[in-house]
Amino acid sequence: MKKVEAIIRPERFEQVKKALEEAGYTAMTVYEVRGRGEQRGIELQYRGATIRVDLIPKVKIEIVLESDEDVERVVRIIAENARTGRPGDGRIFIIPVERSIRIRTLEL
Amino acid sequence: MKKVEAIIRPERFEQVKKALEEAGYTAMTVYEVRGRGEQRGIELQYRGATIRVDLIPKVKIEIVLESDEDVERVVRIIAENARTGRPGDGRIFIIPVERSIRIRTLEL
Amino acid sequence: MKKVEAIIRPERFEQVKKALEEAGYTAMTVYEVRGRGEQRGIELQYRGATIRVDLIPKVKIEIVLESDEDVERVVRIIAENARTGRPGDGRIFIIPVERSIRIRTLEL
Amino acid sequence: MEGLDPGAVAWVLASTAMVVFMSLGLGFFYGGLVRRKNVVSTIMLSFVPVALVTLQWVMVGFSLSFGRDVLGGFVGFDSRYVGLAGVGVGEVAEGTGIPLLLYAAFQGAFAAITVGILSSAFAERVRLAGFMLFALLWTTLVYDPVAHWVWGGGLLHRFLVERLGAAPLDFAGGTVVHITSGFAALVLALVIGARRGFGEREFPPHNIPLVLVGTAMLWFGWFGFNAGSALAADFSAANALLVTHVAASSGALAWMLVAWRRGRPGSLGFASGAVAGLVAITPAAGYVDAVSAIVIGAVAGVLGYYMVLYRLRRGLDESLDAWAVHGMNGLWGSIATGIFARSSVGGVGGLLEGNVAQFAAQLVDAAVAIAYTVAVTYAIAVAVDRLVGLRVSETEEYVGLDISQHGEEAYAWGGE
Amino acid sequence: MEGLDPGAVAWVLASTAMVVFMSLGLGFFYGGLVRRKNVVSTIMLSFVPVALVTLQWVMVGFSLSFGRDVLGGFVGFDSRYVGLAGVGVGEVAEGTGIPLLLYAAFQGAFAAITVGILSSAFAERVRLAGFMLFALLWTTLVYDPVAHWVWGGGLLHRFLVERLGAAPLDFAGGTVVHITSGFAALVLALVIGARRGFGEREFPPHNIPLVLVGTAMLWFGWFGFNAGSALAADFSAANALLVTHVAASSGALAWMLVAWRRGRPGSLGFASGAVAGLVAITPAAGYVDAVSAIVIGAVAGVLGYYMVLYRLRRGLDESLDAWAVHGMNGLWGSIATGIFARSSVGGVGGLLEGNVAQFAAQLVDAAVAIAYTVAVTYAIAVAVDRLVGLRVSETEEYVGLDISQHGEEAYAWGGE
Amino acid sequence: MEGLDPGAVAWVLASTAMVVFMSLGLGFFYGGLVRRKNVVSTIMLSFVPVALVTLQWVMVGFSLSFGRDVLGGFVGFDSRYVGLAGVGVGEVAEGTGIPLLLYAAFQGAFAAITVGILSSAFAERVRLAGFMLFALLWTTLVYDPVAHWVWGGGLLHRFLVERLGAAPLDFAGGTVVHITSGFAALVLALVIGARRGFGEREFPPHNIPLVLVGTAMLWFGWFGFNAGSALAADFSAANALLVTHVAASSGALAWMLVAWRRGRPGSLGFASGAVAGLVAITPAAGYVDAVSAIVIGAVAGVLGYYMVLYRLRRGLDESLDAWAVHGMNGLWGSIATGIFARSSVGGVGGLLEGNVAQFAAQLVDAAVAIAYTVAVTYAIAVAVDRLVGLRVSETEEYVGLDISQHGEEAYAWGGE
Ligand SMILES: Nc1ncnc2c1ncn2[C@@H]1O[C@H](COP(=O)(O)OP(=O)(O)O)[C@@H](O)[C@H]1O
Ligand SMILES: Nc1ncnc2c1ncn2[C@@H]1O[C@H](COP(=O)(O)OP(=O)(O)O)[C@@H](O)[C@H]1O
Ligand SMILES: Nc1ncnc2c1ncn2[C@@H]1O[C@H](COP(=O)(O)OP(=O)(O)O)[C@@H](O)[C@H]1O
Repeated sequence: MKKVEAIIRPERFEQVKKALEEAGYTAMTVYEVRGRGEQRGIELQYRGATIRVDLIPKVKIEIVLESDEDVERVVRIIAENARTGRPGDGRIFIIPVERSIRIRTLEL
Repeated sequence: MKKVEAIIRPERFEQVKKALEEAGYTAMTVYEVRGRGEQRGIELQYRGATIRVDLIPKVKIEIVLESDEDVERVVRIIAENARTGRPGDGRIFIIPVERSIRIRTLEL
Repeated sequence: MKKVEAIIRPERFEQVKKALEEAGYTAMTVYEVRGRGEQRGIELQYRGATIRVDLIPKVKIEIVLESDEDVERVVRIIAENARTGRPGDGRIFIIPVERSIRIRTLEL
Repeated sequence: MEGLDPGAVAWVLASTAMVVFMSLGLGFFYGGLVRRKNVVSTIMLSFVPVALVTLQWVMVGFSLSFGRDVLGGFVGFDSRYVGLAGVGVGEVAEGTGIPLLLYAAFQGAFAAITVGILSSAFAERVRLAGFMLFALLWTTLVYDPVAHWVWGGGLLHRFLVERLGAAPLDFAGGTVVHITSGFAALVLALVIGARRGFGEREFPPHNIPLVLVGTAMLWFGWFGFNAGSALAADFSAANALLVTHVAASSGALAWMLVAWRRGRPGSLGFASGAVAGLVAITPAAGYVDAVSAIVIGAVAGVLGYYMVLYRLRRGLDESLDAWAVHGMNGLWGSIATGIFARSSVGGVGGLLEGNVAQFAAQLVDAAVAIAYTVAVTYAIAVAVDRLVGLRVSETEEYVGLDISQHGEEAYAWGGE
Repeated sequence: MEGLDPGAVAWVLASTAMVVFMSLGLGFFYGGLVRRKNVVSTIMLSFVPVALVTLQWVMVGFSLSFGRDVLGGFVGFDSRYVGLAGVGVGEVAEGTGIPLLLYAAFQGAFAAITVGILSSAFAERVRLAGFMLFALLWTTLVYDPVAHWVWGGGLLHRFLVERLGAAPLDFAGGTVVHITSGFAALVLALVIGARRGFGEREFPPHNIPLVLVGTAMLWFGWFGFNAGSALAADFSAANALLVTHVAASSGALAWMLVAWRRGRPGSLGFASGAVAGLVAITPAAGYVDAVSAIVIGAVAGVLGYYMVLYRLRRGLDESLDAWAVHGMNGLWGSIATGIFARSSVGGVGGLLEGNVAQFAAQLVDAAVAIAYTVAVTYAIAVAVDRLVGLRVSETEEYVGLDISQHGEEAYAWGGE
Repeated sequence: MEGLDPGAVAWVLASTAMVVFMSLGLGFFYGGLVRRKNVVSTIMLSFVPVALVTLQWVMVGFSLSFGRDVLGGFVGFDSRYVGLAGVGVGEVAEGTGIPLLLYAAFQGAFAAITVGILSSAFAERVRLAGFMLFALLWTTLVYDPVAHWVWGGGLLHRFLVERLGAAPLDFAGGTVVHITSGFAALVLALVIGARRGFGEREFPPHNIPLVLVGTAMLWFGWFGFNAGSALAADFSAANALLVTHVAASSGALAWMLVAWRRGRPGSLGFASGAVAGLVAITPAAGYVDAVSAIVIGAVAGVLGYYMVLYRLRRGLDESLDAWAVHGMNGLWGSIATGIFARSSVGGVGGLLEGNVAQFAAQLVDAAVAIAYTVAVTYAIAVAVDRLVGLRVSETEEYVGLDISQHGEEAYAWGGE
């Protein structure tokens, strides 16, 4: 079992969610985060000077999946729909999950 | 070492916290998330039509524990206290942790 | 590949971020959390009685790193800059990451 | 302009605007107190009545309240008042120096806020459609008749004058506004039932600064509410403004201090105490002096505090405490007027000046208003519940009324 | 004090304060509707004009608007009005009982809010410097001339009186304020272009309670706006206040109900409908009665709703709907005045009393104002865009205007 | 009603309400500037004085300020004023057309806001109990005497008239309100000490829209503050309203522009500049014309900006800049009144008209007020600190004052 953690642009979240849903992946946990990548945020030119804005708002999506194929597919869907080609598109991390318990049924 | 990640109903959080505390598990990190499960959220009937409300607010609890017995016990406490038996009760995921450092003492 | 998850005092976040940046670690994802440790929060004396304030606001930093040396260095930098020596300084957890995908380039 | 007192007009114009402002402000006071998922809905429970009751008032309410006695003085009626169509622009309200149209507008603002206040009992669980129907029926069948009795010279007024030789004193609506809305809220809480989870877990207020913004608007607007009720820019208005501010101040401090004895003094206690003081001074504002206002406000603050505790102990989910704060302090204010009224202030003395009749008139007036309100509110609530339903479904309540009733989310998630 | 009517002065003093308050309040109405990263900027688009236009007004605007005809009545001019330096403190405004300085202050508040309204089209993408230059030019070249024509007895006024035998009626600025700002916004939306992402994704309002706080301030202030325009505390002011409240109420309910038919009734629809009703009654407030106000407001609410749908269908990013709500309802209000005016209210009858000339005057007045506004706004916008740039860079827009234009973050992150 | 001027009464009624409203509004201005964990506390530091000082004022403050000279004119006293118990409802305030009770209420609102302003220095670290005791002592020992000297015809007034032949001019409280509170804040910042972490890290404002809501309330209320101080609806009130708005506008723009030169122009600079302009025009509002107001406001904005920079460079944690904005601009306003006063406006000329005595009177008046304030504030602060403690414990400060002093959390966490 794996957890897919994707950090994406907020303005792409709806598109990503929809694409996942269409592919049958509805379950997810999401929250607002802030981040910067290796570009150290975004540069603004302000009257000659350069101002760096870091910690840009992002949305983080977490999806726990059973099979590796699902992981592969989910990664692809997220990446394709979150990508703009410009810095700040985000990252996806795959993290091992040992167990998953459904609280409602206490089933594993 | 394991990290227990539990996504529960906000209205059950206080009860879960109290139960954990009574069992001696005080340490935790929590934050507000939103999520949906396989039910794709909640359905409202609105004048004939069905409206789907997804991304329901949830609370996520993270507890890092040394021993597997502790994990077992914490999972049980959370599940028992978070359960209502209706969809949306949430999930618990167990994630491996390689190391834990206490910042105050730099002790592992 | 590892994910460093550090839960620190909000008032130390800027200092930690700066120290990381100076050491060349710019990429990170951060969010606001609340937490308590084994001390079960902070005690206030109020006219004789003791009031316990738990779930103190914290900031959580997540940094995914390739090499173990980087992990070592990042942990040290965070710990040194987040430490006050008083309860509530926080924790750092190291979590295995199986893969990382850069959405912009789809590169691993 | 014959008969017009421009100073009076200026003040009542401003006062009307202020009362409308506080009616909307009530929405923030209430809205900050509820859970995040119900804030838009709760604000709307104050906003919608402003619009709805204003139209009802123009079409029928003013006529029912201030028309000539019909049905033996049970309500009033005046065909000229229907749609205000027969009222000349140049007509002066009898016994005042202001236009009749302004008088109608000012009084209409009172009718609107009364419905807003009672929405306390509906918070976080009422169906919008049910609420709107209820609001229309209630303002017509409860507010208008009671306004007619107390201010329109109707049934109760005449009865008290005949039997006790004393007309009930209600300067700005202690009985008409606060007793009716507060006791209606009590009944409604019983009819609609508690919010799911009430008593099992806490419902902490989601946004205290918003509550305090509402408090500021209420405090400000109340000067128009009370001092505007002098219907003139005169000595009486000045006294009303002063005692209003004093009672709010002492109410706020009293509640804060009494709460302090049991724990820490919250801002919500301060705010509730201010409102309690404002409510209690409302019927008295034209009749008592500043020192009495300190006492009236202080009692109101303490009373409000204990009434909230009491209703919590009784497990009653009258959610935003319209009963404890408005109902009980409307009652206290009415009684206090009967006690502290001074002939040197408003021409009538109270119990302290030996005027037992006045005291009795206040009691009877309040008692009748309570009894009538309780009975008719109950009937309307049950009828509306049968007819269109007062309460949302369990799922709708769970999801929150902002989404289920309004299709809106108060604070955007995941926004840019 | 010769010629002074203290009641009138009291009311216009209060009204001026109220109009300034609502001008600032507009910032919250608009600010809550945008994305979190642009809220400070959006509020500032209402706040900055209050300061900027006030200074322009004192230095030249009042003279251009209310000076004696120059350029054949295209604008006015009076050297005494420059800096108000030649106006004696003890001077009374002609035909009123209030000081000329107060008249200037009251009118200046109208000029300021007009610029705030049109900022709707600039939201979330305008450069602050470009906006400020635009604001100065626009208020000078559009607002001031139109104000002169309609209120200052200028060109258009004389033309209509001569040709149609009817002076255009605009009690409180349906044409001068709402048509100009609304249609300017339409033009500006085309010149500045849509926000990036508009049409591809939703931009949900980030803070609805803030919108509703702004709504409360607008509703309150509008009493000063409309009833203050009587420039006296008299029968006309009373009528204006009443019909203003009634039209706001029926506008709010109408929009809510028409939206309800298609889905759930949002608070934003209620708020927009209230504003629509307030806009539509603005030119009519001194001329129509309460029942007409219900109709005018209801039509305004429905009209506003469909105009918003229309501009969305047209893919036009006139972001906060100044055109749909202010422009189109300014137009409707102007026409409605020509229809519903009653001689028994304001001395002039409309179409319903057979006065075709008045109806025609209203149409021509509005049409000319629209044509002039569209043309000159376009010219100014293009010029400013060339000169200093109206729009921020793509990166600045992405990061948000709060950071890029103001260096501020509205809601602190990670704070203690 | 003998001697009553209804227009004056209407305006001062409205003004009193407006000043109370702005006193509460100050809480939001300050509250938005602090960290999330202290917002309730900071708002309460403005709200609590409204209640507390109102009661003090009714019981003793009005008597001390406006009673007949005792102790050689150091303070006043009038037994009739204690509890206002001896003041007849029908009594007119000497030299005005308004009831004495209204005069007392209006003046009391000034006393209350003054304490709110100085709470700037206490923000995020004061013990509620200590603050309340301090507030009571300070208003009695500093505000009341200074008010008596400047407005009550007391010591300083007589001294200046005798020695310089010129009475100090302070139309609405530049000295009495702003100099006293601003310089008190300076002293208090030194006594209570900086917030933990000050100078080491930033404390960004947690909610800028809330600050701007407070700004709107202040701007609005200030019209009552300044123009209400005419105590009539007359030419002087009109002039005061106009110059107040103009100075606020030019102050806002000046601060914004001067800040722009060094970086991006923040909304907080705009808001602070507006307040700076409002403060500076306060003593001058009845004496200067519009063009002078532009200058006075502009200087105020620039001065405020540099004073904030200066106190930051000095490492002084006068947290919300009451000193820089109110203290220094109260001083500048007092001086400016001595420079720009025009006989054609308020009957007295300033330096520009060659009246050196008036200029000197302004300087001496301000200097004495500063010296007295500094000395007595220091003594009270130290005494209160010893007696009950002014500052919370380190842990309480860490957790935040909302929880530690009020047991409340401003924005609920984890809510539904
Ligand atoms: N090494 C990392 N660890 C944690 N989060 C990261 C890391 N790299 C990127 N992120 C997250 O992804 C977001 C986008 O990263 P960024 O580097 O800007 O994208 P890109 O790689 O396409 O330029 C960042 O804002 C941050 O939240
Ligand atoms: N596969 C998953 N990955 C991530 N989060 C999940 C997953 N499944 C459920 N969740 C989280 O758990 C919450 C409750 O899940 P839900 O499926 O509604 O509960 P139940 O399984 O009892 O119906 C969701 O809102 C979501 O936040
Ligand atoms: N076992 C744990 N699991 C999850 N989070 C933890 C755990 N222990 C500590 N934390 C987080 O770290 C924060 C600081 O911990 P605390 O125990 O107060 O620090 P210290 O160990 O220095 O006393 C807590 O508020 C909580 O968010």
